[in-house]
Amino acid sequence: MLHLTSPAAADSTGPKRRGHKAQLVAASMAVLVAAGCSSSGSGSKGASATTTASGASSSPTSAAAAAGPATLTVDQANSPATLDPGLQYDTDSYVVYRNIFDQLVRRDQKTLEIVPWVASSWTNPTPTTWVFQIRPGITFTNGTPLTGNDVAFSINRILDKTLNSPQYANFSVITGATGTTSSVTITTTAPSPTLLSYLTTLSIVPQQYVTQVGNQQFDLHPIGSGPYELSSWVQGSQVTLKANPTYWGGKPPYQTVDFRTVPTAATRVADVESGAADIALELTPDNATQLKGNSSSQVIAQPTERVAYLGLNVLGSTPTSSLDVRKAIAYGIDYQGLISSLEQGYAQPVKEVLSPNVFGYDASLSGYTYDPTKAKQFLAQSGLGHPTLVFATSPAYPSSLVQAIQAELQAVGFTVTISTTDQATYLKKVQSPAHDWGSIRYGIWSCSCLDADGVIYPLFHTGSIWSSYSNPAFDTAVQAARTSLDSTQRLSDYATALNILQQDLPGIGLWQYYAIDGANKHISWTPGPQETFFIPQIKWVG
Amino acid sequence: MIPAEVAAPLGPAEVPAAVGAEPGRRSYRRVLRWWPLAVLAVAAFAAAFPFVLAPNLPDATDLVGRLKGPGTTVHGTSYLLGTDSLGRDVLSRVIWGTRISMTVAVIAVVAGGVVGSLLGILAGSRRKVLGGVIMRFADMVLSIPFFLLAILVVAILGPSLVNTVIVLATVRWPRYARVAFGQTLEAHSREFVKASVAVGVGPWRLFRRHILPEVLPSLIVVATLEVGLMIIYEAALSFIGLGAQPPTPSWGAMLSEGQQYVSTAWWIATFPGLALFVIVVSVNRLGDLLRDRLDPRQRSPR
Amino acid sequence: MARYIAGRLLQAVVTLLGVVTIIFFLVRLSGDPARLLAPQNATATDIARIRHQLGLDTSLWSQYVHFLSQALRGNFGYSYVQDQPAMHIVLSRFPNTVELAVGALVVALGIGIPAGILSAVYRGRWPERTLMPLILVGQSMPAFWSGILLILVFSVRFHLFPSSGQGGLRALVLPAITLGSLSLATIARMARGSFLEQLDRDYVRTARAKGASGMRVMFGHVLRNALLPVLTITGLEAANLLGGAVLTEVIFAWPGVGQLTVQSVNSRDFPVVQAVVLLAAIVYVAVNLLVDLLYGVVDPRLRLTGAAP
Amino acid sequence: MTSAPPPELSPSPPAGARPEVLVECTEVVKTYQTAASLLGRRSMRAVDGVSFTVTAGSVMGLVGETGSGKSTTGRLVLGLERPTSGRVVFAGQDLASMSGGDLRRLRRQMQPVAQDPYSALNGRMRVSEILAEPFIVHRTVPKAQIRRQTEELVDLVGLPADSLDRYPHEFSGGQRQRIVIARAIALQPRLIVCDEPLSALDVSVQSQIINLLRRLQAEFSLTYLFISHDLGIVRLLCDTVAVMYLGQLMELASRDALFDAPAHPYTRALLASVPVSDPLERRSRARRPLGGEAERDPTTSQGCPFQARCPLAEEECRQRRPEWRQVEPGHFVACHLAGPGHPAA
Amino acid sequence: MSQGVTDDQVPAGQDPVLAVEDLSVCFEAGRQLKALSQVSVTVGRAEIVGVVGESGCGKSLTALSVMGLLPHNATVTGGRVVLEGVDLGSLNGRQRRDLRGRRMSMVFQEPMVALNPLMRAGRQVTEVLSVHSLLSRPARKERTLALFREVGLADPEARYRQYPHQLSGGMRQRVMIAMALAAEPSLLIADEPTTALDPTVQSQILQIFLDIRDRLGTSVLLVTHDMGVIAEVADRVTVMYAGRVVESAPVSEIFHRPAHPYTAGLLASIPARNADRGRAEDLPTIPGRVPALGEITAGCPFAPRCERAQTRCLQEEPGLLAAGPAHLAACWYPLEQDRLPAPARSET
Repeated sequence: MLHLTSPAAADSTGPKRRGHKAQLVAASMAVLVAAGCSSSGSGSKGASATTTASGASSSPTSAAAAAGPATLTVDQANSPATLDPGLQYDTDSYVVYRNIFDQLVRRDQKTLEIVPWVASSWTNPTPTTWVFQIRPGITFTNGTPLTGNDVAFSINRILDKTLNSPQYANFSVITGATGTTSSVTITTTAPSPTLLSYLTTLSIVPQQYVTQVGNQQFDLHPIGSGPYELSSWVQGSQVTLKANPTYWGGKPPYQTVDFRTVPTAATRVADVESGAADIALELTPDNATQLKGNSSSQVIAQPTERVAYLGLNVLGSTPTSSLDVRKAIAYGIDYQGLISSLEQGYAQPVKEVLSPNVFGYDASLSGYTYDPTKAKQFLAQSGLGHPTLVFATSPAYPSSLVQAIQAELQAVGFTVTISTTDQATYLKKVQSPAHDWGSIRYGIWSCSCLDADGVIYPLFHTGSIWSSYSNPAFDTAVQAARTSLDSTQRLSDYATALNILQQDLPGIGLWQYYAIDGANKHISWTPGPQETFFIPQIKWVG
Repeated sequence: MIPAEVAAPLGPAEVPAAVGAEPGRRSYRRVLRWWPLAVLAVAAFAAAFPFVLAPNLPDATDLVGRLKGPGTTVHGTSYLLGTDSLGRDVLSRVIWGTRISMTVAVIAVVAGGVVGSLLGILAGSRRKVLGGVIMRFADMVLSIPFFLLAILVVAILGPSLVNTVIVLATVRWPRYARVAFGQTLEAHSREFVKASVAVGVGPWRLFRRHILPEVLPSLIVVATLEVGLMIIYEAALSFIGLGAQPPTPSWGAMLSEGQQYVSTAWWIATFPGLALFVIVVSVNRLGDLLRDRLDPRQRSPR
Repeated sequence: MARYIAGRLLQAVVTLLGVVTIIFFLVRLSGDPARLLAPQNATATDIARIRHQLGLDTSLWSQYVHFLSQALRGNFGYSYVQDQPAMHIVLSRFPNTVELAVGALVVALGIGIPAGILSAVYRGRWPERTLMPLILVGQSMPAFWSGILLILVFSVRFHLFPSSGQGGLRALVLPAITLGSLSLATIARMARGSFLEQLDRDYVRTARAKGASGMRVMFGHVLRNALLPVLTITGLEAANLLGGAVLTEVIFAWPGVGQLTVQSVNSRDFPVVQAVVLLAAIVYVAVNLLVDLLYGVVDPRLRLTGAAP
Repeated sequence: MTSAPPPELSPSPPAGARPEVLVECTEVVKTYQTAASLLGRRSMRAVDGVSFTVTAGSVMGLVGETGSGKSTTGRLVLGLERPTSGRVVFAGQDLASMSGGDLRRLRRQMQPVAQDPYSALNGRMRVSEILAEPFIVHRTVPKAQIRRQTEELVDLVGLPADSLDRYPHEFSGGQRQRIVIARAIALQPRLIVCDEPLSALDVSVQSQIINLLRRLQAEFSLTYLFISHDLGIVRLLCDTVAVMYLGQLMELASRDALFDAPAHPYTRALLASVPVSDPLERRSRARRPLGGEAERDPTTSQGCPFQARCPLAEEECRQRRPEWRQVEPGHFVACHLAGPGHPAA
Repeated sequence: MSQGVTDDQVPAGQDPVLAVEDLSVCFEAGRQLKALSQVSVTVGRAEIVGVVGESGCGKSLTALSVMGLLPHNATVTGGRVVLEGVDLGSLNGRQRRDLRGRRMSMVFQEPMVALNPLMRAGRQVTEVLSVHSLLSRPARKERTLALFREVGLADPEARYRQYPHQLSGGMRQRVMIAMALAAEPSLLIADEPTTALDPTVQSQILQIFLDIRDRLGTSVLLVTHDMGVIAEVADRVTVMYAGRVVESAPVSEIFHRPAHPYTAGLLASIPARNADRGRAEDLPTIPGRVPALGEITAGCPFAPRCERAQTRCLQEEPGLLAAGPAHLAACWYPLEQDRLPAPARSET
């Protein structure tokens, strides 16, 4: 659900958060891990169901917690580039602006079902038509009521190419949206099993205000209908939100919330330890280990829908165009060793380039395990001797992991050169149609849709900007799955696709990624696998 | 706070012309003052032959033995200064890091120094038009804060060790040019230079025999102090990810990595920082000593 | 005097024009900004459209002329990342860096000048023998190390000061010390050298011959003379703090221009980097100009009052 | 033996043959742009329309106070500075019209001896290297013989032979000045421009150097342009004396004429200000020092530069700059009031 | 020997304003270097005493010792300085400071650098008065303006407000003198006060010294290397060589009947006294050069350069011996009075 183009954002057209970040107050790691696993596959089933608001959910009211401090201070790694929901969805912006705006639909934190939010209910009259009823009585903080027109406007402005919205790809299946006061109708080019998932990322902006002040002013002075409104924004340094007293979901728990930009992870840890911040986002496993030793703070770690993977360049003129080489690499990595050492256990092994909690995950695949002898055999079989692999990366990725993989691959006979460029250059390089970016890259992928479509389609489909791989059989399978509303059929399509990937190895799944945040011990908060950051869900106890 | 009697000076004529050697009792002190040379000799040896001194390979990882404190033995290898986040030997990396730091700093200083000095001397000798152009250009470069300019250039060229050297040299030359220019002007105003001109000495010989020897001491002093700065700046660029790339054992990169572990594994950042600090202190002190020796006009604190 | 100021202003403008030119061509070396600006799924047509929007499809020379004319109007381009004028973004961060720089300068001057005076007056005695090595240490301690150590000791261990961020005097202490330590060394050395030089001047002997006390000699005569060169170096240091603040800001999460620079470099947001560099150059030139003019106020020798022989 | 501008006006040479004019300055002006400062840019006429000639083999003294332009004149004659206007001709060649290379070759024939023997020698070179430099540059002497030549030079100026292997700092001021002189005569120049060569030396050493200069002049028929503010030394050494004041020549005459019958009020004031050499004299001399000091006054640039201090100044002196005229054969003066029939005479 | 000096030199019935007795000063430069060796000088009331010698002879050091302004690496190792009956050595720092500027004051060689460049001329003079708490604030200015007039500064009001760089060399030296005279000291020490000045200005300044001596009765200790200056203004002369007093006598004695060969040689080599010599004839000179501080060996320090030196001169250092009435010379073989050269030149 989060998308990033900021440096932090790592690769993804689809949503995903890079680095380390979390939500969910983890009472205990074990429970969390179990929960994450068990929820797998629950993603977007029931897309065609009609759901009503009543039963579903975590009403914001319930979030209004015990008496906490008037101000909640949150350290994030980067500053929000913008607070206009149409313009960015890098993690850092997303965390902030999702509290200013409301979403059309949400996922239940526990069941991961899609539940009503601004839309009180919805129907799916034809495979390509969706009609949402808008909950009455919601107003923007400038007093204008929120209507279906606002929802339609929010979608259509993303579809408008002149806005250059980075979210365009998520919604490109939509042909258009039309609104009335109480409803909004969305049409799609083809049946879309993931539409509702993507709509969880949609924030609703006030049509009248945006058209009146223009995009640029709106960016600086955003107005929404969420639990908080913008109080002050020192660009690059701090965003302060204040509670929206007229919020339809009840009184928000903290009078103000400060989001501070603290790029150095060690400093964020120190801030939590010293009490300067209540929550520190995006910590490393080692930070977590450190924070655990501090009695006044806690680690909030949580398996996410993100998968850590290695992308291998099949198409470029690089040793990895040889299948033997790719297999040698797959056998040459000590997954369990990396999980227990570098990741400090904050990771879960996977068998493919998918997180177990994502729809389409196939637990029956064998996957690859660490076997240096086999690795050397395959390398020898390739006849390339000791080929040089170029490991493309950027400072946005943990350099220790990259170096560890480098060391392991060198141990089985490769020569590995690390090529670091800044994030923007890295992205351009990797996405170049020439496929000349190198041999291996590391990434963490999520689509914030809990669906395989958001992962393997962009990563491996022929011609996708992230893909350095091409296989018509694979393309056919993922294409079929993306336009079907029948989940059984889809699962079988993905099984086919994943089998092909296991054979061809255009990428290697490393593990399910954990979001790790640090917090004051009074914080009680359980972010879901989608790493949402809704302030009303963050409670203050004892 | 202020002594009642502030010492008054002597005119040159009154100062005893021949001051004899200090008594032997003090001579050991005079030798000890040159301790930076000893430190730098060790560093130079480490830079030239790191494989002799380093007990382990700088990039040998051992994930089980990661983040072990100084003095730990893992898998039969003992780590005197502990291990880093990949289980690499901090001591060996610090020793190999000497090579990076010293090489980058010395090449950058030599390159920037030679170019800057020659331009400065040229400007000082042909000060009408050419000199004006050169020094104006130097002023422009100098008016951009050095580190910002370095960041900009690295960002454009892409981060790498070679580019670090190029950047440090190209961005730093005006410093030498300024000094060389000033010293050259001063040298040209010296009577003996005028006398040589009057004797008919041509520009080349004038430069070689009279100007250069006059200008060189100050330049050597500046260059020495610059070496210290360059070591710091190489580390600084690596620190923000724009210098040496992993797994190159650059002190700055080690510090950058170690910063994450400063409260759990203090040794990762502390030892490269200490090494950096000791080398820079030594270089700076050496610069001061050289200044006293070569450039007595700007005596420095002891 | 007016003529002099006009001349210096002209010189400053020429310098800045040069800086603008240098930066323009440097940045053009960095590749096609249109590709950076384009969304990830942009087509060749999209990129061409952006190129046209930015005027990148014209010749380098006309781009330069355009850039110059825009720069003269205070327009230094739009950020690639945030939809705002680059200079606007930089200026919004600028006060924070100024706050940090002022703090650092206070540290540098407040400690550096007394330290310099003490070690000059007590030359060869214990105050000098203690202070000067300390200053050498300060000078040799890279900010990214000393900053980390300060955080470790004063924030994590003793909770005396906040470890990061901006807000109030307490938050300023550690970053200001970190940033100020290098300037402190420079200023202390300059002050010491300057005082030593002035103490050797004949007018000091004259003052003593009048029967003036040590205090009077020091503060009535030497101080003002000795601080003149310190003024120059302070100006340079103040201007340089802007560039030096990068590391300190990164370590202490200080939301200033330095941090912005690193962020912008990482996202290749060159208009912003360009604006930062330009602003820094403007500050440098302006501070230098100011110092020069200030000199005229402080030093009567440079004032136009009656004919000099 | 003596000199003066237009040569035909020079007094008859002592021994028949018409003396060769070695240096001829005609209306030489040198203007300096003072460095930009808060005071703004200003130009200053360091030398302001000076004309004189120096006859080969003679010693011409140039006296004046601080800022009188005498040192600048010396540098102009040496070709180390180019005149803003006017001509400096050395041995028939106009220095201004010469190329760098030609000028360098001509330099052999004229050498400076400067005031400060401490800065005049390159402290990094041995005396032998310093003295060899002229030979190396001009290749006048085969390499093998350079050492012998330098030995001769040190001997000539009265230094021990072992001086050659020592560095300048090992010598006293007077000895250094001997080295400077040795270097100056190495190429057997025709002209030596001595700029205050004695003022940095102690009295007892001064007389040693004076003796040396006199001996060398006699031995090599050198021509000296001797710049000094010390009238006693000038009187001892010079054949003709020119007096400068604020960039202009005030008076030029043979030594005896100048000291015994000064025509310009300034010259007379200058002579009067010389301390007595015997305490007995002071009691018989009514001292009335000249008031004021030599100061450039930009507001009254058109008159006589000395008029502000001149006890005799009249209206004309304030209005018009006095022309340079001959009052006696070989005796020139720039004063409205000098000459026969004038009160200054 | 030196015991008798003061009695010999100062006219009977008059206490000397200044008596320097057997003063020795050493430099610390790794080892002790004796810069002054038993120097004795007296200055009577309203008397101008010249101290003359070549560079390095210790004449300036003597002056600085009197003022108590020795450089930090120099220390007094013997003898005493008595100012108007007060032994300065017995005073503490504050008391000595109180005498400086008030009872004795000093004029230095380079008025450009001896004045504080950042302080207006007037204030530099009034400072003397405020340091010693003399007069009221407005009166100090009045006094300063009067002093300015006294030393011949035209337009005193303007000078009062000007900075040193706005004054000419001569005016600066006048300001220095006004400063020295401000508190009406009994002793004025002038260290090469005219050396940096042009001849015409030099004679103006010398005239001021004569004036103040005559009108205010100020005693002057005049340090110079210039025999001409001595001849112009000094009443008595002390000749120094290598840190010692070699001769001391009334001025006409020194010029006409020098007893020490050094004095005689110095006088003989003055260019102005040789103006009438033939061009071919060499000037008389003193061979060799002044010894550096570390080079002084046993015996008479002048012996190595002295044509008259005997064995005794090389072994034993002569003290000051009477060479005539009020005339002392440190020489074993002083020039006989009848052999002395006549006055070099008579007036033209």
